[in-house]
Order: sequence, then C-alpha cells, then structure tokens
Amino acid sequence: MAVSVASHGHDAPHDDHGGHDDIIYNETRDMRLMGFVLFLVSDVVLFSSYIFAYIYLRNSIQPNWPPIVNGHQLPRLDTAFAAFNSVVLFGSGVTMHYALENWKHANKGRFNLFMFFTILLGLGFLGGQAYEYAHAQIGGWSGNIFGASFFTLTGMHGGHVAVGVGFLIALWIQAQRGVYTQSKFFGLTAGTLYWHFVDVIWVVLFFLFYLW
Amino acid sequence: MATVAPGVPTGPYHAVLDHIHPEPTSFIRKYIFSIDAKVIGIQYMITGAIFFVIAGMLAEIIRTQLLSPHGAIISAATYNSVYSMHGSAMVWFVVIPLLTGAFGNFVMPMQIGARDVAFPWLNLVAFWIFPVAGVILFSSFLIGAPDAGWTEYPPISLQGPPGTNLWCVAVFLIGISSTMTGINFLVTMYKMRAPGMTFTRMPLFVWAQFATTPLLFIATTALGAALAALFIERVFGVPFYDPKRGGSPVLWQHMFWFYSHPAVYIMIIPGFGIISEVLPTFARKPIFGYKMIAFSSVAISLLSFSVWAHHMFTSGMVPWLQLPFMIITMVIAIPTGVKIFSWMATLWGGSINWKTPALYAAGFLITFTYGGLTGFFLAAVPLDYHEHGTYFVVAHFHYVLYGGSIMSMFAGIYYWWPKMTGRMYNEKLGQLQFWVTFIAFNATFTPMHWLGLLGMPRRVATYDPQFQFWNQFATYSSYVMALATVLFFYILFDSFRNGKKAGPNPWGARTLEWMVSSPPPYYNFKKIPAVLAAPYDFGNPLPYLGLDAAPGATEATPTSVSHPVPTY
Amino acid sequence: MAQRVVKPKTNLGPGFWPVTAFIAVLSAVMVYLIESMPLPIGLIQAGAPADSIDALFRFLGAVAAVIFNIVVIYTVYFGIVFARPKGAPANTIGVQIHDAPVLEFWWTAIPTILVVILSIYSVKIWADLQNSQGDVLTIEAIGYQYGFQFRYPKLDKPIDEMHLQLNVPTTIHVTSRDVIHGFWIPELRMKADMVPGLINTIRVTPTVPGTYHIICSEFCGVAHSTMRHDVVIESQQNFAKWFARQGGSSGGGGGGTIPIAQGKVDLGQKLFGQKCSACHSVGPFDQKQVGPGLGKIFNDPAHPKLVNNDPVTPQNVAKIIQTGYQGDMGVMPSAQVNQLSNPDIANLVAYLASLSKK
Amino acid sequence: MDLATIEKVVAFIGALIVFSFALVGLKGEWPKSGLDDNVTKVLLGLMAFGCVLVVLACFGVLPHGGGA
Repeated sequence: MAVSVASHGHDAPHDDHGGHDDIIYNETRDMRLMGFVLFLVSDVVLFSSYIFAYIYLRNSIQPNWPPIVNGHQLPRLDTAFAAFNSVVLFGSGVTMHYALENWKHANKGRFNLFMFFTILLGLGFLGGQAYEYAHAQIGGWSGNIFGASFFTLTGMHGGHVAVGVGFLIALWIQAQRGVYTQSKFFGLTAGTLYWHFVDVIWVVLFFLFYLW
Repeated sequence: MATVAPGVPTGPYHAVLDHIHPEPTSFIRKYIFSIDAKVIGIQYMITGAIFFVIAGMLAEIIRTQLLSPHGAIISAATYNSVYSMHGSAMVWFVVIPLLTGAFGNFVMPMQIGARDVAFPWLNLVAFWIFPVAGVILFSSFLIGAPDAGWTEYPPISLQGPPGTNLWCVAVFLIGISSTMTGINFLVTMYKMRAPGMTFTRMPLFVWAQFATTPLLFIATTALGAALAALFIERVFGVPFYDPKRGGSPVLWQHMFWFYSHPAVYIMIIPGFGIISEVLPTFARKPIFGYKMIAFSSVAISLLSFSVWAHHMFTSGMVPWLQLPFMIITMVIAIPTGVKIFSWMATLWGGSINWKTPALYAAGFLITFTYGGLTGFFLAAVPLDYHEHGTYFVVAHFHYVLYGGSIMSMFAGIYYWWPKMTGRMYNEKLGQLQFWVTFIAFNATFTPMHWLGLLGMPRRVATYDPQFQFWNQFATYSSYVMALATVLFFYILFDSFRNGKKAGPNPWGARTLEWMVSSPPPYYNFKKIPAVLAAPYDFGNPLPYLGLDAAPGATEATPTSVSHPVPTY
Repeated sequence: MAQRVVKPKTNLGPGFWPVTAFIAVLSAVMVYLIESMPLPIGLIQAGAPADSIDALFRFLGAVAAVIFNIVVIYTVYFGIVFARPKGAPANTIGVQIHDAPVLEFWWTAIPTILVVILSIYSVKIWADLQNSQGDVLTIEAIGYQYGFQFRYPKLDKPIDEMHLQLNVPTTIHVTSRDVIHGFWIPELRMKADMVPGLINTIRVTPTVPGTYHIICSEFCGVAHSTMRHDVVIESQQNFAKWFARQGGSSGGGGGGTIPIAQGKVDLGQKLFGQKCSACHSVGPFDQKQVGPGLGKIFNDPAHPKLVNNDPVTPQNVAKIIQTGYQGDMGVMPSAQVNQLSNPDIANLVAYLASLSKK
Repeated sequence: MDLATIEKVVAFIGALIVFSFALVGLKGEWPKSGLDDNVTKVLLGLMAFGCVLVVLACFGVLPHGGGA
C-alpha cells in the first residue's frame, strides 16, 4: 500500500501537466519566485529603515527644513528636474512590463525593442541622478543631516538601479542566447519584479525629498 | 492510480526532490563546501560551539574581574572591550546561528519529510559567511575591540576604538547570513512539506522555525541599516547620530531595538520548539494543546515587532508613547504563559523517562519562567525607571538567554546527538552535567537581581565594596558552570570513543527524522513519505506511509487507563 | 487533525490535591511576607516616588511568586509521580490526551485578567509620576565625562554639588555635554538618561535626610564605573545655608559682564545656526518649534515682554540666553550647557536685533 | 522659457503617457492570479501613483503642500 501511495504522489496530481521536467521546472520556479519576493520584502525594510531615519531627523528640527547650516538656509532640491527624471524611471518600468508581456506572447522583436528602451531609460535615470548630485547645493554627503539622508537614500537607490541595469543586460544576453523559452523564463520575471520594485521605491523617495 | 488508503494526503508534493542525486565523493564537497543541510547544520554547530567557548572565556574574565570591587585583573578599558565582545559574540555568533542555522538545518528538513532546504547553495553561502564574520569580529581585538557594549549606543560608540568598525562589518555580515537563512527556511517549510503534512500536522519544532523566519528576514535588515549608518558616520563622518551635528542618538536606539527586540525572540522561539519536541517524547504522550503552542509562537513573533521601545523607557521618548509599548510587552506574557502551562500539562499523566534532554527541558521550564517573570518587572515603566541599566537587567536576560536558549540547546544537542552521530552519550555523566549546570547557573545569576536593585549599574569594571560578597559568590558559581561546560564537551568526545550504537530511534520518538537511520542517509528519504496525522500520538501506528522501514512502529499496550486514539 | 479528547479515568494523580493545597498555603505565606517586607531589602526610601514604585514592586513580586510556585511545584511534582516506574517496559506510554479546552481557556483567561490588572496598576502609578508635583525647586543636572554639574536658579554658574531640600517637590532636568550618561538615585528609585541635545525630566520629593549617590547608569566611557556623585538631602535651614555659600562663592564674577555693544551680527547668525536653530525659527513668535520664533523678538507688539516677563531689552535677552529658561514655555538650556561664551551671547543678541529691524 | 519650465512640460507629457500605459498594463495583469502577477499589480499601481505625483509636482501643487 505504501508503494501505491508513493507512486500515487508521483503522477496523479500532475496528469494535466507536461512531462517530468515541466513539473520540476514549475515547482522550482514557485520556490525561486517566493524566495525572490521575500528578498524584495527584506529590501523594502532596508529602505524603510533609512526613510524612518530621514523622517525622524527631519521632525527633530521641524519646520526648519531644509535645515539652517551655519546660519544659512539650505535650498530645496530641484523639483522640476526630479519630476523629469522620475518620469524617465517610471517609463522604463512600463517598457520593462511590456517587454515581458511580449516575451510571453513570443513576440521577440517587440521584446528586444522594449528591452532596449528599458535599459536606455535606466541609464538615462542614472545620468540624471549624477547631474542632480552635481547640482544639489546641500552641503554634500557628510555636511549635514539633510545631505546625509538624501545622499544615503538616493545613493542606495541609485546603486539598486545600477545593479538592475546590469541585471537586465545580463537577462537580455541570456534571452538572445536562447536560455529562456516561451514557457520557462523565470529570470525575466524576476528581473521585471526587481525593476518595478526599484521604480516604486523611487516613488516614495521622490515624494519624501522633493514634494514634502 | 491504484487504490489508495482512506485519508491519503493531497498536499504539497515535490517531484524535483524525487529522484536522488548521487552523493558527492570528494572530501571537500562532502564535508567542507557541502550543500547538504544536515552537514551544514553540523558545521553551524561546530563553529557555534567554538565561538561559545571563546565568548564563555570572556564571560569568565568578566566575572574574575568582579572578584574585587576595584577590579581584580584587567584595566577598565580592556574590561569594556571584553564584555562588549562577550555580548556581541553570544548573541550573534552563538545563540542565533545555533538555534536557526544549526538545529534548523539539521532537523527541520527531515521533520517536514524533505530531502534538503529549498536553496541548498544559498544555504552554503549563508553558512560560510558565519565563520568569516566571526573571525572579523574577534580580529577586532587586534586593533582595539569595541567597548560600548553589544548595543554600541552612539555618541560613545562614535568615539570608540577602530575595532568598532570591524564590529559593524562582522555583525552586518552575520545579519545577511540570517536573512538568507530566514528566506531559505520559510520557502522550504512553505513549499516542501511531504504530502499530507498540513500545517496542523507539522512538528512543533517546525512551527517554531516557521514563526522565527519573518523575524530573521525582516527585522535583521533594519539592524543592517542601523549598522551601515553607524559605519559611514564613523568612517566618512556622515551625520546620523551625532547630536553636535544635528543627528540623534535616540535614532540609533530606535533602529537598533527594532531589530534587537525581535532578535530576543529569534533566540527563544526555536528553543520553545526544541522543548515541545523533547517533552512529549520523554513523557510518552502527545504534546498538550498542540494548536495553542503552535499559534502562540506565531503570536509572539508578530507581537515582538511592536515592543522595541520598552528598552528605551529612560532614553527620553514622548512619555505617552511609553504606555502602548509597556502594555504590548505585558501582553506577550499571555502566549508565553500558555506555552509553559501546556508543557506542564504535557508532563502530567506521562510515563516520564528522565533522560538528560528531559531534565534540561524541565530545567528550562523553571529558569525560563523565572526569567519571564522578571521581564514583567522590567516591562512596567515605573519599575523600569529604577531597574533600567542595572544588574537586574543583566540577571533577567541571562535567565532567558542562558536559562532559556542555552538550556534548550543543551536539551536539543543531547536529544539529537544520537541522530547526528549514530552513537549514544554517557547518560550518567549527562545527568550529572545537567544538575551541576542547573544549580551553578542559578547560583550565578540569582544574586545579580538584588545587586541591581540595591544600586549596582551594569557595565562597570569596579563597584561599590558593599556588593563584594554577592559578586564573589556569583563568580565562584560561574567557575562551576564553566566546569560543567567542560564536562559537556568531554561527554560528546567520550561518546565518539565508546558511545554505543544508537540505532535509528533510541528515544522511541515519532517525528520523521527518527524514521531514518542514524546518522541519516545523504538524501534522508528514499521515498518522500506521506503523512496522515500529527506526530505525537504515542501508542498508535506511525502516521507515515511510504517509509521503507518504520522503526518503533509497534508499541506495548498502554499501562494507563486511556486507550489509543486512532487518527486516521 | 480531528482528535477525540480522551478523558483519563484515573484521578488527577496521587496526592494532587494535597500538593495544590500546599501551593496555595505557600503562596499565601509568600504573598503576605512580600507585601509586609520593605522591598528591595536594604535600600531605604529617601522620598517620593520611591514609595509608590516599591508598592508596585511588591505587588508584581506577589503575583510573580504565586505563578512561580505553581509552575515549579507542579513541574517537580509531576516529574516525580509520573516518572516511569523502575522496570516498566521502555515503550510504556502515558495518558493519550491532546488538550482540554476548558482548562486551556482558563489558563489563557486568568493570565489575561492578571495582565489587565497589572497594566492598569502600572499605568496608574505611571500617571502619578507624570503628574507628580515638581517645580517648587527646579534643578538642571548636566553630565559630562566623567562627572555631574548642577545649575540652580539664581546661581549664575553651574556648581559641583547637589543638595535637595527636604519635602520640597523638585524637578530635575537632565542633559549631557558629550555622550549619553545616566542619572540614577537608587534611594529615590528614579532614573533618566542624560542624552546630549535632549532634556529629560524627573520629579522627586525627598523626605529622608542623608547623603546618597547619583550613579551613572549608561555606559559613558573608560571611567564609567567611577562616575558617581553625592547628593545631599537636608533640612530647610541647612539647605538655605549651603545655598547662600554657593551664591557667595559664585557671586563676585557673576559669569562676567556681557559686552553687548561689541556684538557682531554675522558671527551671531553663524552661532544661531549651530546653537539655536534646532529649537527656534527666525520667524514670528508663533512659529514655534521647541521654543518660540525669535524673528521679531525686539519689536513684537503681540509680545511686549520676554517669556520670563522681563521687559524686552538687549540685557534681558542676553540674561535669558545666559541663565537658560524653565517655565510654561518649556525648557531652554543655559549658555553654560550650550557652551556659549559671553561674547557669543553678545553676538547672538546683535543678530536677533538685526532680525527684528528687517 | 527657462530650463525648469521645459523640464516640467516634458515631465507632464511623459507622466500622462506612462500613466496611461501603466493602467493598460494593470488592466492586462488584473485577471491573472500568480504570486508574481499579484505583486506586479501592486507595483504597477504604485508606479501610476508616482505619475500622479509627477503631475502634481509639475503644477507646483505639492512642494508647497507640506514642508518648508
């Protein structure tokens, strides 16, 4: 009886699936996906901690924000440019979404197109942030608590974006080399989730540093 | 296909683990860079034991220093480094890795009927971070070890010796390792349970690990953030915590305790799990109130996220904010009490086989209750005004960390030792070791309660002469504890030399890890077993199908009046 | 896991009720002792709030003792009577009972009720502490590595001695000059961390004369262990004598005169950014942060007087900066705490004046 | 027409486009129910919200709403 059960476990739940390899793929995919989402969750906590620190420090000297350092009032950051740069990043998020959709529908050409724009916009955002850093007159990273929280948080986010761009390029190459099939493309899914996650973090940072 | 027994499980089932990969043959792949969770668990245990010995020696240096009110042996500066390293090492490099990494890796996959964890390679990396981080931590002694206590409150930690930077790095690394382990375990327990192992059929140790994982991969990240900020402030002068530059010292305390209070439960909930396995096995009866114990672990885990500021009642927060933190802290006493009463009820009506693990479980019951009750004294804000930062606190957390976590670890090691090595330990010596530890432990830490109440602050290298007697008393008792620990390692060593063969199931336990040979085969189960019921129904046939051999499946008719309850 | 609960047909076990009775008696005795003992033994109550805090301590102690008795005695008792008899076969099993909902309900409900009672009691005492009387005598205690300094009203210099007056409700504002220290007087059961840049407040009413210790309870550096200081609680007359001596000793210099005429606006502005802007905006009075906005301090028709009701003159502004302020507006540390020299004060006054001219 | 204005105009137009495409994508995701799909729904939604923030910023509604 034991044998019958063990073999029951074998195939019965999977009659509707394809072969053994597909079962293996689907089950490992579910695990990897869950693991990846949990990783994103703990990454959210990382950002939240610094956001908490920022709000805490900021409230400790409300309403003098940006703070007065050595008697002169620090300027606000350049909202107009930040808005522009944000759109660049959000745009890349959307293009990435459509890249994945097109992959699912086996539309390789469109996939390549959207991947290209995603990476381009991602790099554009990084360039924009470099410009922003060059022009932010808030006393540098180690100058005061405003600079500290701003450069730490956005720098950490920028790091995530840079990693994401590398991630996407790698995925693109993999896709060209035919690593992914139309039914097996967990790498692309993970890349998309990561990229969306980075964008959404920016939504929060954009509000906290430029609009608040 | 063929006919199937009634109640045959439908449930998570994993084809991928169904075909057995060949066992690696090279020594390196087999014992050093193994991806086998059991080997990794034992690696954790050995590394943790080494750090335990080192940190324990630091503890004895602390106690020896306090033999004299003027400091017996070392300078105040050295002393500060010593106790800081003792605390850091014990918390991050002994208790947490042992309870999650060691026991979790060795026991949990077998108990859920899996062949390994979800991400074996991640597991490998997570382990190897641990010794590396440990070496970094202790190498800080070479350049001036951190001296502001394991909490490293700024601003004093900003002026601390260069070793403080290494401390940040080491703890940050071990945090990454914990996070990996947490994610890995949660996915494993969620996705890889054997068919039929529903949540209410999981062994309670698995439940405990399950309740611990969120703390591991959520809270730990907050600590990482705090540490990174401290590091960049020390190295690059980026102002976060320095009040002279607009930062806030209290900010560190918030970020630090947001991790470090949940960490307290990372350090005890798996211990709860071990006790919940040991007691039914040796009382030969089902754990009492399975669901209550399982759910109370989860409740504690969730509540622990909202009590961190009870470490900061005197630090200067908004006064009214103290109340919610005090009350939620007190509320945690309820699920904890439920556990303790359930364990007592598990002893009731048993046919208790007082082997060493059982003794340690009972000892845990007593010392942990004591520690929990003193915790109540600290939770009450007005009392905390008096007790905060005194030896009362030291006594309290040693009661929960040594009397709780470490005792449960002793129980776990004696309990699973035959499974790990295939050999029994010397029972007589084991029981002797328990009694010596138990008595010496209480003699060491009980006096500290009233030392603190009478006015002895913590973290002092010298103290008021009026406290000398009880300090010496504690010190001499701590020497006895050290001897007991030496005896413990002798027992393990001895069991290698002339311990008799254990066989697959020396205790007649019923969880899945005892259904395979000792030490277990590379892939645990030739066939993934099917689970029909929770594991604790002694006197019933084992609730597993598909096991090649089911040792201990038959049991004599019960001597008590009750009769076996069929579970399927 | 549909488990059928099996009620054991045995009684609860040999000697269960006697043991329970024993627990009851022992607990009763311990509760009586705890409630009648001055706990913690050997540490006198030198005044409020020690009495109420000790009352709470005894109450918690009594509850804890009962719970501890129950857990320990039953555990030991079960361990003995339910130990496997010698020679019983190794696979003998115990009573196969899985749970007892009623029992579990009660041992969840009773602790819950206890927790409610205890938290209500704690909150009550906490509230008493918050609203406890203070402010008749207000002292500022400043921690530094490694010692304490104290600032009394009407003394223009911080002094190194702390005396408290018998039966006088006293408010102590504690802060630090460098790192975090602790301000702990065990005999008063009171403690507050001395956090740089932050002012914590405790209120005490000493009732027992004597010399006690202030102990640093937060690690503050190499000499932390030795960071303790006497505090003298003494009668009205002795306090007055002592206070007079302090005044005399610090009278002559009086912290020196403040060269208001030589105040430099730009230096003042710099200082304001470092020392004041954390609590004061440069806006109008009502733009409060911690303290009022100071932009219009010299010509604000809405506020013709300073917060200490002195007329608005540069001298008085300088004085308030120097001596600090404690009152219904809150607390401002003294120049001594802020490490402002007299020229600094002059510069600040000049800067404030310049603001008001705009 | 200074740089800031140009930036705002571009940002505004871009935001509208991205917003609409995000909504379309969201609509496409909605029926799906995998873990990744559900996460994507949340993230796309928040991204659309980001676009709203951008628009508000372009019209100078927000920076003066809170803060200094």
